[in-house]
Amino acid sequence: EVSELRIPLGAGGFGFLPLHMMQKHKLIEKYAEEAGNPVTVNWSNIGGPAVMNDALLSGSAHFISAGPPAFLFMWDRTRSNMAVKSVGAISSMPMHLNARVADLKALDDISGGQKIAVTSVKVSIPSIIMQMYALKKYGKDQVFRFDPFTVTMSHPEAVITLLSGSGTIVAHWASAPFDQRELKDPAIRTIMNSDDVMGGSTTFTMMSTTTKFQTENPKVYGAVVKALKRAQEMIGEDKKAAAEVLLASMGGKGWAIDELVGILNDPSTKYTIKPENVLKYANFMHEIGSLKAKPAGLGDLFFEPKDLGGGN
Amino acid sequence: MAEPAAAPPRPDRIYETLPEGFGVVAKPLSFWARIADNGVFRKSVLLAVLALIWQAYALWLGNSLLFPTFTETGYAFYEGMRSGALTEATFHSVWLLLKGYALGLAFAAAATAFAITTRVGADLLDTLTSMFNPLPSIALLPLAMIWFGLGEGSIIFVLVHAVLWSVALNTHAGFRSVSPTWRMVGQNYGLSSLAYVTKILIPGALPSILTGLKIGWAFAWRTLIAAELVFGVSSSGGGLGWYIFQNKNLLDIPNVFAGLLMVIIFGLIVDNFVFRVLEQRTIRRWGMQS
Amino acid sequence: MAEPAAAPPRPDRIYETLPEGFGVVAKPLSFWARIADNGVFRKSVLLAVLALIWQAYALWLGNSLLFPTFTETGYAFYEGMRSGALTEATFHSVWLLLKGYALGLAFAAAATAFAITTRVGADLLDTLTSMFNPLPSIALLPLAMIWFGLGEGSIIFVLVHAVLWSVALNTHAGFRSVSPTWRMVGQNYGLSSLAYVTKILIPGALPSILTGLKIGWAFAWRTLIAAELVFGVSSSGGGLGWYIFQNKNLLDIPNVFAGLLMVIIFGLIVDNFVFRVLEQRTIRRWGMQS
Amino acid sequence: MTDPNPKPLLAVDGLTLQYRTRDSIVTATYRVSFDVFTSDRYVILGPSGCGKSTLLKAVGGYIRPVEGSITLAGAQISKPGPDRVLVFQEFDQLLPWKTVRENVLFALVASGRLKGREAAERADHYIAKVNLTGFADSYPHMLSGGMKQRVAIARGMAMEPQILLMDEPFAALDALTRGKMQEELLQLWDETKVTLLFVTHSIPEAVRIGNRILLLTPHPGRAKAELGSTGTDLVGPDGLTLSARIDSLLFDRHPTARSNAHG
Amino acid sequence: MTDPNPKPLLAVDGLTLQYRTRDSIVTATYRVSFDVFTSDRYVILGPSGCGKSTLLKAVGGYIRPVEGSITLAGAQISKPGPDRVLVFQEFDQLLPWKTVRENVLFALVASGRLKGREAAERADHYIAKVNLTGFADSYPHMLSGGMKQRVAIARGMAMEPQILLMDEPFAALDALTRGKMQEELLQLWDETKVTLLFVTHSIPEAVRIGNRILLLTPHPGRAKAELGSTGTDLVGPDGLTLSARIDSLLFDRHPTARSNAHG
Ligand SMILES: Nc1ncnc2c1ncn2[C@@H]1O[C@H](COP(=O)(O)OP(=O)(O)OP(=O)(O)O)[C@@H](O)[C@H]1O
Ligand SMILES: Nc1ncnc2c1ncn2[C@@H]1O[C@H](COP(=O)(O)OP(=O)(O)OP(=O)(O)O)[C@@H](O)[C@H]1O
Ligand SMILES: [Mg+2]
Ligand SMILES: [Mg+2]
Repeated sequence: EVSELRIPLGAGGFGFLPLHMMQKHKLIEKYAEEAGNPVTVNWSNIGGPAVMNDALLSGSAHFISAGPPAFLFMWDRTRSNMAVKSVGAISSMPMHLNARVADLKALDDISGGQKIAVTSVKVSIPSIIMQMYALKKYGKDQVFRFDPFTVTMSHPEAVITLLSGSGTIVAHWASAPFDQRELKDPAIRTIMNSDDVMGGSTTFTMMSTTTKFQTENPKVYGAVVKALKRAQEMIGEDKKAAAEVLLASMGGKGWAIDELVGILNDPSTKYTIKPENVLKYANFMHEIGSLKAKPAGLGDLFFEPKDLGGGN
Repeated sequence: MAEPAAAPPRPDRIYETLPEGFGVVAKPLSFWARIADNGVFRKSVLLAVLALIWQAYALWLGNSLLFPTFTETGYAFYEGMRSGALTEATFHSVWLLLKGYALGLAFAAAATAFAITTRVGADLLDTLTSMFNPLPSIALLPLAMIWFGLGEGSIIFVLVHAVLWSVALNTHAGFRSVSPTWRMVGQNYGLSSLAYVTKILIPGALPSILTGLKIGWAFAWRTLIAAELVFGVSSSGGGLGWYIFQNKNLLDIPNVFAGLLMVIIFGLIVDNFVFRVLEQRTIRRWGMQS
Repeated sequence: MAEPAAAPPRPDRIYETLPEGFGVVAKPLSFWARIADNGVFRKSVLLAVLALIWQAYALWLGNSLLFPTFTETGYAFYEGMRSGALTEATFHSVWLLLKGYALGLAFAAAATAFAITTRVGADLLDTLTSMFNPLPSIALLPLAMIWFGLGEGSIIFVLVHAVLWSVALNTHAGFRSVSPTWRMVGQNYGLSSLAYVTKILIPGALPSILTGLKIGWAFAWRTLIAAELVFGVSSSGGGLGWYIFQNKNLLDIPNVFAGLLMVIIFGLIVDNFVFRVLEQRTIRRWGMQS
Repeated sequence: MTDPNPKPLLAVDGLTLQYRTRDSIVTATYRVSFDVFTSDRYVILGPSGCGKSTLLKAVGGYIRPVEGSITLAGAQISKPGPDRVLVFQEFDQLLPWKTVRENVLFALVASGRLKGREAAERADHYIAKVNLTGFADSYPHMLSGGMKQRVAIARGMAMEPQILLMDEPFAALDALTRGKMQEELLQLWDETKVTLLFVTHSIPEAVRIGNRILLLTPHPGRAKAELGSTGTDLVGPDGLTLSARIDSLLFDRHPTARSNAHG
Repeated sequence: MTDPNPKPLLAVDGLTLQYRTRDSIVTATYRVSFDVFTSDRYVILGPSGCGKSTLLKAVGGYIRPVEGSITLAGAQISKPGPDRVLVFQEFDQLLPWKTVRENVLFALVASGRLKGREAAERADHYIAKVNLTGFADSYPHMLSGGMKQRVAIARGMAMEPQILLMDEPFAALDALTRGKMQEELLQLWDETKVTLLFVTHSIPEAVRIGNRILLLTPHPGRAKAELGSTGTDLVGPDGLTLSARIDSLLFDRHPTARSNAHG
């Protein structure tokens, strides 16, 4: 089994807080030692999801973290070779569509040259959410109705553009804490919530690795699962301490600790290994043709769904 | 060597009948020598070898999600062309590229003309180049947003940034290396500043300028691909950068490489059919470059 | 003009006593002329003016989230230096940069030496340059991952890609423009290939090479800033790219600009203290550039 | 002839020229004064490195005097201009991106002398005079050293400027070509009475071309003598030929000791 | 003298040289043959553009013959080498990044002739011979045209090669300097008996320098005559001086009609 584990930290923010907890409290090291296979963990900061994929595929990283759509693409494309599956969910939380223009009261009002900022057109969580929404409301041939109104932008870029009120960006699908930052501006309102479309709390980030790694390194794999669970518990146990870890991971400034604790206390922010609505994503993406395969059940997507306490 | 001996005395000789008929035929070259002399042939062989290496390495690697084989890429390329998606994206990009490149050149021309005619201009160009050339495009983002908003305007702005400095740097350095004699000749005819620049400095500095144009062109491509992502790619359609990123997100790697292959092919075409022809018509013909 | 008249007859003149004492003193220059002659002074004024423009525009814009004022940036810069965060990030980046740059130069040197000595080499360099120079770094991602994994190795790989082609292109073009007479002189002494390149071609092409070095340096910076985001940095701390990225995430825009200011300052320092000195010691001194 | 006290066309007065390099100052000429009148064929003669080219470049307006002044028709010379056309000593004075004909044409057109057919005719006329008609469409890098110089001569002559400045124009030419060029130049002068300022290092050439000859001392160049010449090497009142006098003045050696060394 | 039938050091046989450009082929020399023996001072004389420089470059190994062969000491010449040092006609033959002394030193050291103190001494010796000691630390761009050529001459002489190829080396020099350089060259020959292949366009120089003189026709260059010379312009059996004979041969004019045109 490996003695050095390489895990990229992901895009940062609330969705990846358990990873920072694992790093801070050396949880993986601890459980691996207990399992009789001590490891050192090399955490690295990485910017984009594309690199994350390449890192996993090339063996430069052992575990990666991403949102359900990105994971599902990976799962679908690697079924016949590397068989990437998920370890478990990292977090569940909604994304909010924040709009600046007064006459934009619902997503349906968007028109003309107006644009919505998303982290990645067509394949990000908000894009899929809007496709689902369009399917439900306008029918199958209108699935991609809102895609032409989207534009790729990183969260901070989108926040700045929206707050400056310049340009054609009229709305932004934001996650915490960018969501909260935007709402401080009285001109900006939330007009849509991803959980509403999904019909309940939905997984926001999840961790995955290759089948090869999982079978070859059972002890390490087990330690990672345990560490993930423990990190999620620890966040629940002491939100203030968790908020401090989060703040430190973000450079130690920019947000007040109470603000962060407030977000952690929000019931829609959940840290659980249990997948929520992942199958729904998968089925939808298969239906519209984005995925070639349709997972038969959680067992297809996750290594050991039993360990995760079920989910859907 | 033989001992140095005085040269032998010889009688004077006068050749009364001179040889005639200067049209000496060139020594015929062997078939292989002629083939090897053919640049197109040599480069084709090279390209074939490179493609083979690619194919062999990709096969050996066996990870087509990371690095597809040449044939997979070729097939994706063919499909992309057939469906028109790749062609369309390419047209979109090339069009943008040309606009940005042309604008960048115009600015570079203005900047160097200004630099060469006034001392303040030279200082300014020097300073601006050393300040802005190292700046990543991300630094321009806010200004681009303010001035041009999302989309084409901003991309062209970044393209200008990519082209301007390297072309200006090469051109200005080229100007300063123009032979003093040519300068003096030019000044002798009382040329206007503009005529002096276009008739003396530009041709005199052409080897450097062409290098700058090549580098500028290459950097415009690089920047374009990246900028299409940074500056908000709307899903309504985009250029090659968008094509590449979209397919990367969808993990459709052969298509990603097909997009990159397109960039490579364009590089080869422009280099061999535009820049090379330019070089042969100018600096080679003039004996300014061997 | 007066009517052309034959020149008047004049008596012969013989100057028996020649003027002596050649140490003619230069005409004294006015204070302002001397000040204006001082490059450092002129550039300082320019920089001050640029800073003023920045300040004025930012104030007028009044959107410090998008474009902070010079003073805000200056303060953030000062704070970053004081706390050490900016200094540390800069050191980290510069160190990486130097490694990548040095390696890129080494490869460029090898490539051009190969290109200049063999015809296959020239073809190969031409072809590779026109193929790879326009390729964005993202194209290298998979190979970088396979060969170097996450972190420094990959960043250096991308830096080499940024430096190599522009330096090689300029150097090779410079070599080909070296005066045929100098080449013949060099060949006359039966120099080895290596000596021929180092003793004749490199000094002869130095104006072009220096331009290539400048462009390569600038692109290395640009690339580094972007690559640190893409290829990640070890969690123990990153370079300037990371600094900028993180502050952007925190919407701490003055710090973002402080990072960029650092890039600019470095550009100015390297240009004025490294490249300029190099130029003055070489091509200026040799009369190869005015 | 008619004017008893004419004004010089070109007046050089106490001219000191220097090159400033980072480490040193090189004085090229020191306090040189002379006057060139309209239609003079004024020759400057001096040993290698004495500052002849520098002097000519100063008259051309390329080099600023450190001391003294140069006035052309009463006006201070401050910058190069097409009223003073220079034929340089350097072989690279042709623009490599122009053919022989284009080089000559360019000079005529760029300076506004002539244009269109007239310019083309004049260019061809002078190219024929220097015997290069067959090479009119060649680029300079395809010419021999002497041929390049001949093109430059054709270019200078074609300009028919107020004053033609020539810096050792015939140095690279063989005896026959040289003789022919000298004849052409004198014939041009006969036709146009152009004022010539001619630098050479050859005494016979100076005697043949010049009506006035300025002798410069070795480095730094100072005026040593100014002599008249009739174009033939006549024996003067002191029983010496002009060239022998020049030789003795230039090289400070006894006239009889003069060897036949110069080729 | 001792060997009744010696082998030539340099044998040029039926040499045709051409330049190929994109549009045309220029024949520079056509079927030229001649032999240079060890310690010859062999002069090539011909009008401007007749192919003298091209011929010399071919002997230098820079240009491939289209027809014919060049052998040095029995071996075909295929590439440049330090056994044949060339003094070029061009003014830019000095390496601008080296001072005068460094230029001479570099030639000695790079070719493996000498190194260290010996090389420095030899360099200084020859720089003194061309009267440039005061400029030993100047860069070439700070020299006049004639001074540059003198440095190149010093460099060529310092190399003391098997055969020294000189292309109009003295063309840019004034009479005095030229005479001095000629004397130095002859003195060097007296000391070292170096084989010289010398291109010039000056008949008196050819007569003075050469022991054999090859006359070339105008473009394209063909061998017209090969004459011996004793260094003085003696009157031959036909009642003509050598230079008058050369003149009439070269220019196909009647000997008595010879003008004194060449300067
Ligand atoms: N690079 C070249 N390309 C094409 N033709 C050339 C080239 N160099 C020289 N020629 C031609 O070759 C012929 C001989 O040139 P070469 O330089 O040998 O003459 P030369 O005898 O040295 O003349 P000069 O005394 O003027 O130096 C000329 O007609 C010239 O036009
Ligand atoms: N660019 C320069 N920088 C410094 N010194 C120079 C420069 N050009 C010429 N000189 C010096 O000025 C003096 C005169 O040079 P100039 O070229 O005028 O001589 P010249 O009389 O034309 O000689 P020649 O007959 O050899 O051409 C020389 O001593 C030379 O070293
Ligand atoms: Mg001169
Ligand atoms: Mg020649």
